[in-house]
Amino acid sequence: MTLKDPEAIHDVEGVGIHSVHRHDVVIIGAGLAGMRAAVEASGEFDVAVISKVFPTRSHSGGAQGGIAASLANEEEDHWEWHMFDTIKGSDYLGDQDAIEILVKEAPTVVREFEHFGCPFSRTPEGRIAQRKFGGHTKDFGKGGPVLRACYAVDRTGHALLHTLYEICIRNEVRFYSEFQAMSLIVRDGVCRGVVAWDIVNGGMHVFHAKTVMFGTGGYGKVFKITSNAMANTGDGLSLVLKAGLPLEDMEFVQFHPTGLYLQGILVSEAVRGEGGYLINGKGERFMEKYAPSKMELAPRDLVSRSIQTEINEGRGINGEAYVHVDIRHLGEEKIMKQLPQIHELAWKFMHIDCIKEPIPIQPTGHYSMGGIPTNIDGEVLFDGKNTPVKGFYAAGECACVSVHGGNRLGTNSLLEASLFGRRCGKSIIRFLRENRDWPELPADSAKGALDEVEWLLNTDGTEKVGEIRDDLQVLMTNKCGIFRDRATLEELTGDLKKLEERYENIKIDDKSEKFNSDLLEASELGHMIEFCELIVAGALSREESRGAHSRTDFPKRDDEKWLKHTLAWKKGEEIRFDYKPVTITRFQPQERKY
Amino acid sequence: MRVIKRYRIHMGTFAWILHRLSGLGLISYLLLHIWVISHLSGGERSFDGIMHSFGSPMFKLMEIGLVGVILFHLFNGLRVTLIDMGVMVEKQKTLFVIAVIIWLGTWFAFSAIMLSKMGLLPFTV
Amino acid sequence: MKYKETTRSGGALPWLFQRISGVYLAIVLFVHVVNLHILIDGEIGYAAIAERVATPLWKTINISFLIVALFHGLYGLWIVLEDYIHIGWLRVLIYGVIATIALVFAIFGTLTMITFQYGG
Amino acid sequence: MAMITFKINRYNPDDEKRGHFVQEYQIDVPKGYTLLDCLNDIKWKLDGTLTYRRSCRSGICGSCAMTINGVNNLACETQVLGLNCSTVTVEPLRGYPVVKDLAVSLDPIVRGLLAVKPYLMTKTPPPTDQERLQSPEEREKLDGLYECILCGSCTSSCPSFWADKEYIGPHALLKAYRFVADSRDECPGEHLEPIDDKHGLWRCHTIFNCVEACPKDLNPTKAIAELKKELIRGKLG
Ligand SMILES: Cc1cc2nc3c(=O)[nH]c(=O)nc-3n(C[C@H](O)[C@H](O)[C@H](O)COP(=O)(O)OP(=O)(O)OC[C@H]3O[C@@H](n4cnc5c(N)ncnc54)[C@H](O)[C@@H]3O)c2cc1C
Ligand code: HEM
Ligand code: SF4
Ligand code: F3S
Ligand code: FES
Repeated sequence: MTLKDPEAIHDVEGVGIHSVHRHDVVIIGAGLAGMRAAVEASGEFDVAVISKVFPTRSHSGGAQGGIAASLANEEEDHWEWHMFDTIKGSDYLGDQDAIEILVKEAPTVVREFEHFGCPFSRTPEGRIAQRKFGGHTKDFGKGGPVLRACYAVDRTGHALLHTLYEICIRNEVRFYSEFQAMSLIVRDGVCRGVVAWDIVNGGMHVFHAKTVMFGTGGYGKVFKITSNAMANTGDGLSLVLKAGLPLEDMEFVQFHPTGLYLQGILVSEAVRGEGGYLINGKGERFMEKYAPSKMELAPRDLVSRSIQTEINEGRGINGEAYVHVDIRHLGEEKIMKQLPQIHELAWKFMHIDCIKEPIPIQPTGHYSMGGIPTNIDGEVLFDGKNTPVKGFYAAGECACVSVHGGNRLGTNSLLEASLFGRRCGKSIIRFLRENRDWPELPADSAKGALDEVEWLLNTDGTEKVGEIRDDLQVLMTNKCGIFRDRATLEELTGDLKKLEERYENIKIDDKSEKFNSDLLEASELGHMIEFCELIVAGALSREESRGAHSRTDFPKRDDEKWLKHTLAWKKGEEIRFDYKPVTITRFQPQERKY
Repeated sequence: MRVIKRYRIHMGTFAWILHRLSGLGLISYLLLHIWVISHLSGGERSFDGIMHSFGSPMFKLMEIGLVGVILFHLFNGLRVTLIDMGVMVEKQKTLFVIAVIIWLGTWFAFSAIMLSKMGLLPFTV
Repeated sequence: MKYKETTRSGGALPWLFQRISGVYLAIVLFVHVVNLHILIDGEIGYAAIAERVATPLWKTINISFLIVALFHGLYGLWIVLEDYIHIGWLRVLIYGVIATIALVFAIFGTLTMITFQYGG
Repeated sequence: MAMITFKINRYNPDDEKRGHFVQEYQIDVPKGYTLLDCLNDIKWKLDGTLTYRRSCRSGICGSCAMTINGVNNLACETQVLGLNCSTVTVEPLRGYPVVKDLAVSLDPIVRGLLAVKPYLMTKTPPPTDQERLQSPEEREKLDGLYECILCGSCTSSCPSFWADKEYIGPHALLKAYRFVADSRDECPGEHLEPIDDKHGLWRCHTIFNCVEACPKDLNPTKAIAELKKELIRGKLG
């Protein structure tokens, strides 16, 4: 099989550029979003995918639970029900036009995955099997939980991701694996390409493109405790910021209630679903206080807040920052039959046998609802008036359409990444059919990225990257975590400034160009500090509690003032805000009660 | 760039190495054997002459070794063939242990008979 | 990246024949060893051997045994060498040598069996 | 908590002359620490030049496969105190060209993978607005195959691969069988044809190192046996 050869390399002035590549479509990110777009566009156009990790190592592969679609394979279900659940879950901040597309197209997207070869689990009739998931209900929230999450055992993300990679191989998509995007070339409202560093061999590569798409995933790594992969440093977001474009709703970050203590690795909701107890340092089932009827099965944000309250008030185990999830009473047989992967996880990652010992857990940074603002066709917007940047697209966790609003429901994000990735692909095709000319590539395209690498390799300070990052993560977790208030957020703003100054004074050990992960981690850290300032500023200005954004000084949702999306720009030191209205079509905001 | 070629030895590797060595041993012996047998055409004197030079007790003992090699290659060869047919692939270690037991068992029996024929055992089998 | 296109050399049938010949050898060789080392009493001499080698049934068995064993053993040798030798011309050379050995020994051995007449 | 010595096999491509060398680091390892945690500690606190791949740290992405005390495993799934020894040797995956320290070239893995046409191939168009049907029994045949995380541990441990760099490798053969075994795949021959080669299926000598090495407890040798049967059946009509 022949894959498309690298495009003819043409010269661009400037020092230090290894080579210039030309592709109709350049996609950054090989997760579900990026590769789904690549599959869509690759039939007709020359598509390249750049990823800093080998494609199948993208974090989408870590998802376990499932992908939502109202297939009604197992029982009655309707897209309208799915729509209601998603809107309610979003605490009414989700844009309902986008959500309608999400739930209506979901069955098509999931079945396409099946046609591509995804090994879904099956019902006895041979259809795609579906399971229950938090927040997905029957009959507009009036019925019980519905079987809506399509799954492949407990490796749904893995199965989907590998399937997409396989189809990309079939479609002869060109992969630039282990290339790290360092800057985005946008001039005069037109996107012209990206600049990326070849991780393995070293060297800066310029990718000249008619269209660029971002599917760069989340940024869980800004938190100390996170379920996210180490590659999830949100690079895409700061590249967009640096190109002078805004980010949307960055203050909304989801924390999952049960992550392994210190590791943050996800302990699935199934543990509580099967009847596990949450126990504090005093040996109490503390959920009695917070949700006497639903107990451990209350919604994610509420459980996370309860656990954090216990910890904050000194009732963690031995006063430490964790509580126990205890499943010993379920008995060995049930544990091994219903929760084998949990048993394996606790054993492999904590050396704990959960048949005999309780599992230490704490809430863990999980998902970013906000991101690069896009319209329903995946076009990136650059102001509050929905004006698109020419030739620039985004989808997946890095983007904000916004279907998740203030809080996302489980299994909706695999869906969102693939569905809007697919839509990106389709609108890229439409765009390329009409725009056959190459945008001009400015001669100094790579300057910013080259300067950054050169500075990092040569700077001779006293600070260590690992230490600054550690401080950043701890600060973000403690001061901009599950609970926020004015005083701590203001403190944090100052802290971040200090970190920024310390970052100016770093030194890295590794000075080589080849596989220099020291260099790349340093670059990632710089980017993280950059957009963290936006998260904090957003959280500070949004004076209400909505979805995952919980201000102790403003505990109520305030639709009058805050039923709107935040847009934030960063120019030098200055952060500028603008707002845009939430699109409401079918369901008027009501109080969110479960 | 150096590439390390080494891995913890376990039953599978062990079986493979022994099979390979025994196979190579056997083909060498086979070629020798054909040459020896070819002396049959030369008549009784020629054949017995060459057989005599292989007739010393040293060679007799080596013959016992040869039988061991043959039997190992034989039973492990059958094991490999079974695995190729998809039999006991998940239990390959058990299969190897079974092959080794049969191998050692038969070899022991053969050796006993051969030794007793040579009068090297205090009893006859 | 592109997988190096090799001319597909197959290899299924030799592989299969290696197993079949192995099983055939297992039977014949076992019988052979039992015969020679257990059933025959005393010295393995001309008389003892020649007597058996003379009958037509034994002739056929021995010749097939010879050819199958040669194939199995030499093809086995080729597999081993193919694993470790990657220099083109050397491979061709070795292949030639092995094929020649096979031919020479097969003819040599077969002639021994055919031409031999007990008491003649 | 225990003091553990890590003997790490290092290689810097910029310093060919020095070649491979072993460097020792000592750190305090608390209960629950995986080898990846320890490597991170070393990199972030002691020596930033230490290079290795990692991402998910939950055993699903396949980045962190390396040879630990002589055995291939995922660093993020290896409990250091569970190894019960005070010295831990860490080497890059064997059999692959080393790029730097513990990071090896992925080219051989990708090359083998691409060769088997690793995607579902069909002749009939899929039904519209509906999935292809597949019974739970047919689906069960894919268990033990689709879970492969492409970590490369298996091929790295295979003596046939050490000897023949063009050997396609157990990871690719497992992948080929994942499609041959799929009831929805209508062109099994397309996956079988490229492996019917002296550098393909027939180079496997049933050594079982691959099974020993797989951190996900998959059994490439079983897949290989099935493929052999499949191909022979095809040849004999
Ligand atoms: C533990 C866990 C479990 C989850 N379970 C579920 C679930 O059951 N259901 C569900 O719906 N959702 C789940 N999610 C959420 C979901 O997995 C993610 O939101 C989704 O997979 C994101 O996909 P993506 O394509 O946007 O990004 P990713 O899959 O994260 O891919 C990002 C890609 O961008 C690349 N990249 C990033 N930066 C750069 C750069 N600078 N240069 C080059 N490339 C770059 C990366 O290499 C990668 O290929 C889970 C998340 C976690 C953490
Ligand atoms: C007694 C019955 C025998 C059986 C069941 C048997 C079986 C096998 C099998 C299955 C293989 C293939 C191994 C592989 O490809 O991995 C093999 C290899 C081999 N056999 Fe035999 N064999 C027998 C006798 C012999 C004899 C008599 C000889 C010598 C003439 C011999 C020499 C070899 C050699 C050299 C190999 C190659 C070894 C390798 O590939 O590692 N075998 N045998
Ligand atoms: S089969 Fe196992 S060892 Fe081989 S690549 Fe797949 S997961 Fe890794
Ligand atoms: S180790 Fe290698 S030789 Fe075959 S059984 Fe596994 S692929
Ligand atoms: S880091 Fe992903 S498998 Fe270890």
